Amino acid sequence: MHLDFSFLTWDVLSAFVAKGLWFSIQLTLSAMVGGIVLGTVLALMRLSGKWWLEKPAAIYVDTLRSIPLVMVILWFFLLIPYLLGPLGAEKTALITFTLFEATYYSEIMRAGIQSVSKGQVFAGQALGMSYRQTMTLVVLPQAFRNMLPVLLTQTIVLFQDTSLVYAIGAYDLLKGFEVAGKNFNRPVETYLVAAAVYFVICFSLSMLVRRLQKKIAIIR
Amino acid sequence: MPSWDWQLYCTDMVTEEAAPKCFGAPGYETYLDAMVHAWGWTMTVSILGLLVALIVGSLIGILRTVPNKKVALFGETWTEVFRNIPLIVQLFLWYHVVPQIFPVLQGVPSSVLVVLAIGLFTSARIAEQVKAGILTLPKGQRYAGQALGLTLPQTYRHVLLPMAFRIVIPPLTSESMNIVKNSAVAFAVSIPDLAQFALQASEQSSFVQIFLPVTLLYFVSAFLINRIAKLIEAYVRVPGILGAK
Amino acid sequence: DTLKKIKDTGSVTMGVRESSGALSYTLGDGKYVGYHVEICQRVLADVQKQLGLAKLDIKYLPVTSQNRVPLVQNGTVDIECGSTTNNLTRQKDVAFAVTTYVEEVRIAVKANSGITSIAQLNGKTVATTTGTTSVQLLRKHERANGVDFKEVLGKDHADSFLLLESGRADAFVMDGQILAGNIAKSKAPADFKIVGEVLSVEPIAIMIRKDDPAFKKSVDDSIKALMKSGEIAKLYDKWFVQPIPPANTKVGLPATAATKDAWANPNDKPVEEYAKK
Amino acid sequence: MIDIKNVSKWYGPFQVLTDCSTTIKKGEVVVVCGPSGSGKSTLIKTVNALEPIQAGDIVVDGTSLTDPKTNLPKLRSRVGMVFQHFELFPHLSVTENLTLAQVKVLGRNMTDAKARGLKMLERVGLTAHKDKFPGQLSGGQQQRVAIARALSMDPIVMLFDEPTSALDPEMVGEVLDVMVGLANEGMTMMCVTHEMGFARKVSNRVIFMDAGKIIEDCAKDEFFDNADARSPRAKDFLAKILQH
Amino acid sequence: MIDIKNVSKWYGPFQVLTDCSTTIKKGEVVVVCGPSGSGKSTLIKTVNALEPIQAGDIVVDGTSLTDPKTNLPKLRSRVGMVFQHFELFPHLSVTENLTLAQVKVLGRNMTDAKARGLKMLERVGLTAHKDKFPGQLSGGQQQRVAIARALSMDPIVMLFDEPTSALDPEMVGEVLDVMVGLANEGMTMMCVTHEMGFARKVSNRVIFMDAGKIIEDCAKDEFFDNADARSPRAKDFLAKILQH
Ligand SMILES: Nc1ncnc2c1ncn2[C@@H]1O[C@H](COP(=O)(O)OP(=O)(O)OP(=O)(O)O)[C@@H](O)[C@H]1O
Ligand SMILES: Nc1ncnc2c1ncn2[C@@H]1O[C@H](COP(=O)(O)OP(=O)(O)OP(=O)(O)O)[C@@H](O)[C@H]1O
Ligand SMILES: [Mg+2]
Ligand SMILES: [Mg+2]
Repeated sequence: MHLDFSFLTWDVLSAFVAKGLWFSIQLTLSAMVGGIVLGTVLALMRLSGKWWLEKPAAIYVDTLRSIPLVMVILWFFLLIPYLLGPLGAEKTALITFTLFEATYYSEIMRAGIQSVSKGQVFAGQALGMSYRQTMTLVVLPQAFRNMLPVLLTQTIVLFQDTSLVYAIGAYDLLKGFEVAGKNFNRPVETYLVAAAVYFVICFSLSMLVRRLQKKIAIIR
Repeated sequence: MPSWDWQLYCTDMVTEEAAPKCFGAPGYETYLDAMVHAWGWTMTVSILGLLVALIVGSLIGILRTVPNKKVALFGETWTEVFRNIPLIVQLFLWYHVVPQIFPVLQGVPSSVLVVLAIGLFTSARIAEQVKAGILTLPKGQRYAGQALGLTLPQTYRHVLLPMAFRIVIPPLTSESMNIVKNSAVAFAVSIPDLAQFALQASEQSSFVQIFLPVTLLYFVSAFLINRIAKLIEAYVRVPGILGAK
Repeated sequence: DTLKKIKDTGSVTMGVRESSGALSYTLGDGKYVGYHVEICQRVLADVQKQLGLAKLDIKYLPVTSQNRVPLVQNGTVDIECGSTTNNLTRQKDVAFAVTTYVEEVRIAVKANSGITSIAQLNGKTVATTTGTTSVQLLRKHERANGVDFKEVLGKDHADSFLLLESGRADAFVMDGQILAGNIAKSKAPADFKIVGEVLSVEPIAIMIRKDDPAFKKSVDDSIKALMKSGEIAKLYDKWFVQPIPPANTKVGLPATAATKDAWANPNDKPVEEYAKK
Repeated sequence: MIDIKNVSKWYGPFQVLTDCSTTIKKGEVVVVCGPSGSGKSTLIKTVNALEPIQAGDIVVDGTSLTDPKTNLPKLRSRVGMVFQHFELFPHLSVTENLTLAQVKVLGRNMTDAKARGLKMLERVGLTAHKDKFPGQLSGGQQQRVAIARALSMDPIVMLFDEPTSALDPEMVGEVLDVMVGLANEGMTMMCVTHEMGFARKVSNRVIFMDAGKIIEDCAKDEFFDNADARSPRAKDFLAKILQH
Repeated sequence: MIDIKNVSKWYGPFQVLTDCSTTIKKGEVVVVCGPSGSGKSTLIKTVNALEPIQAGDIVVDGTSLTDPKTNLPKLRSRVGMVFQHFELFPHLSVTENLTLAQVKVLGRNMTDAKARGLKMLERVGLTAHKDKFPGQLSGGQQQRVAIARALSMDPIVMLFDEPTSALDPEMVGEVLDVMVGLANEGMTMMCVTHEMGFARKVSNRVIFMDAGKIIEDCAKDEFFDNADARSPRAKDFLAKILQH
């Protein structure tokens, strides 16, 4: 097959792809931060031992996790305007990803909290700390640290998942390549370049995770 | 929101006429027919993909723990390549690019390519879990096997893998559920699965009326896999450990 | 009430497509152009004049086949300027302005394939795009005429065309302007041709919210004025006959008789009524 | 000082503690021993209200643990506890481990907390390690930091749950030395341990538990030197543990 | 029987074993002791070729471990090994644990393997538990099964790596009893342990290691009773370990 990459000039890349890349990064970062915060709350709810906190959190997490992300995106895109008024694809994507990724982060944080031994909780309480203090000063910092590599790995998945916002027409990295490819009718070439770009970004991140893992293994 | 029209599911998708039977009327393809048919495709792609993923993923995961640097490096590379490119991009490469490079693949039906793409993409994640499972076993287990004179393959077969697989059932369960969900990208290479049905049918009729049952079907399928995995988990539970928690 | 909303907020949201051929597409960087986009811009200028607004802020929101109807319904998009077929199902949820373009669904094939009509597609693989009316059309045709072909559905038009280009499909059934646009942009336009009978005629129109007669009247009046003055023919020529950005290719699709007829007798009839005659 | 009155506790249907009663007076050192699973750890945890009890009552320094009005965190801050696996906070440096609860629970300011913490660290002979992290210390050192951490809170009583059983044999000595020092200074102590040498040297009383019940509760000399008066279960246990 | 000749081993840049040499004759019981991290476990693992060595050689029953032609699995099957954490296979029942290697490695048929395994199980007094899983046994019981598993292979020598240090104090005795029995029957044994009572009772020789080197290698009586002739490091260690 004849491949022709010549059309992919800097001008084309900055016109079509830069905006998508920026949005993908923005989406990834804000969904990560929001997702971890909300996920931690959900995890704490599920571990609270109170059914009226556990059940809603469990239902929320289990439901969203059983539906393809594309479907979730489409549903939110349809429903959010009824709740919050028209927001546009980008903002909808931000909200959807935060709410959706929170379910994954919550499972990670839950495992993280459980990875902290019961003895640590006892030690905190034995020093006179309240439940809140034990959680915020003793358990959560350790849970977060232990799970840092897993949280980051999930973030790599999240970054790849941003490619699904095509379903609501938000303009992400993949979309940038696709649109460029379509307007120049070079889809094969642009997909190849897109694959390479995704690989470079995600691979660098996963190298970072590896180094973190080694570092944490030493501290522990 | 528009009112609910039950009749829709008994309507022929092509002619928009009511069919004599909602399901399986000859000469008609009602929305219900099409949806069930699409569900079949989703499940077929998912289960075959899962098989590929489990076999390849386990193999790669094992290779990554073997005390041979070259073999382990091969496993690492495999994992990194397949997990760092979005599935939809990989799918496209399998469908449009790979057959150009290897013309033998040109005649391969797209469903096979999809199964391969989803299977190999997921194999990287499963390899990751299997590796982690093997590594969480105390190092002493490997030593104990070898100290009894078992060869390395025997040690894996009889000592390490039985426990490692039990340990990784929960993460493998969620990967298996993921595969059902991820199969929703298969429509992009013209597999008539649930996602394609949803997109086409909702174009011809009402969004909510199509997406609600489709979402439910995805939910049920994932849940089904979850239950099966739970059964397996209970079946292989070892008295005295695991499951005790 | 859209007019009031536009007046109150001083802004309007235009639904556009990323790549609907020359009707509506993007140049990247948030710029959207095309035949329908330009018509909408003219219409909105008129609306601005009518409302006496000093400034009207037009927001462009790219939509897809899947979400365009819900988005117009729920108020996210005020006016959709893409490539939407006016049909009865959609009329239950939204309204359409007068038809600005009449699409003919045709068949694109490789020039050397020897295929010249739909009858020759028996036993062949036919591509079309998921979530379009062409899928239904094709199936209808298959059932009515007893032809038997394998259908493959691309994720979008570019994918479908790629199916044809790479030989995975023998034909691509789609709206004529999309076929023409894709052929024009391809590496070897001469390798493809559009053949055979017109499978269906579809009125393509600008989509607006249902039950908002005042807004519909403004939009319709504005478009009718373009038709009367002959301005619309110039716009058509600019996008479908002359070279267009970004690659300066020509779609090369002069206005059909059906399109000209729609300009001469402005109407918002759905596709079902076209099918009758 | 500590009054354990007819305490019973269940885990679901399983009864871990059956009607346990004993009293520990100020300045007393009481050693608790017994076979694995007999409920020693559970008993000592209930004294701190780390495990709730279903029957009976425990009164620490005049405050009843079962009284719903009791401020448990406040009470716990006055009871020092040392665990089998040290339970230092691995994400904090030694100094931070020593000061955290002083600042957050007792409300001391940082300067005072540091001064107090370092004084206790000196007491266990680890001043040089004040900026290290727990993971960088040996087991014996970690346990000594854990004792210093408990002491920084100025406890009125110290509870120990098998403080040496997770240690390498060489490190047992250094921790026991610290404990002997504490006992000699008059600290009230309740200590689960199998170190009979320690029990012999410093304890006033020995409590022997089996299957959730307190079977023996007698003066040290009586326990060790009058073996014939002991219950068969205790005799058996002592024989096993002193054999090698 | 076992000839360790100038063995050195590195983990990356870190030297774990430095020029270790000793010989263990048939029927001898040798105890290896020394501070934590001194390389005891590593040394005993190299005897089984579980850890490769970078310099020197080890000859077991006439077979050199460094010879590339040596069939390591075969050799290992003749050397029994018992670990600190038992390392029973948790997914197999006790009987399956005992028979697996007999069948897969020695090629015995199932009936013979079972007979042999159960005989060894009887020897350690656990016949009643033959159908349980390891997780259902106490630590002492698990370690005894581990010994039975090693014995089922009819080893010519047994290696022990701190077989009692992960056990509750009461269970130490039952495992040591089995080991004493083995020693008395004339089994060749190399045993890393801190149980000086055991060393005194049954060993022929004591090896003391520090920082990867063999510092003392002398007869038992010499080691324990002639303390003045010992190196300062060994004296210090003995003092710590015997103190309480
Ligand atoms: N959370 C729990 N749920 C159910 N049973 C428990 C729980 N914690 C402890 N037990 C049971 O309660 C009994 C007493 O446990 P405890 O830890 O107090 O024993 P112990 O005397 O300290 O033993 P060891 O010497 O092994 O530390 C044991 O049989 C144990 O299995
Ligand atoms: N896989 C490894 N990589 C790097 N260093 C190691 C590894 N295994 C052991 N070591 C180091 O080698 C040294 C000797 O370890 P070894 O386990 O043989 O000591 P030991 O005498 O058995 O100690 P212990 O009494 O704690 O079991 C230690 O300093 C240890 O940290
Ligand atoms: Mg205990
Ligand atoms: Mg060791």
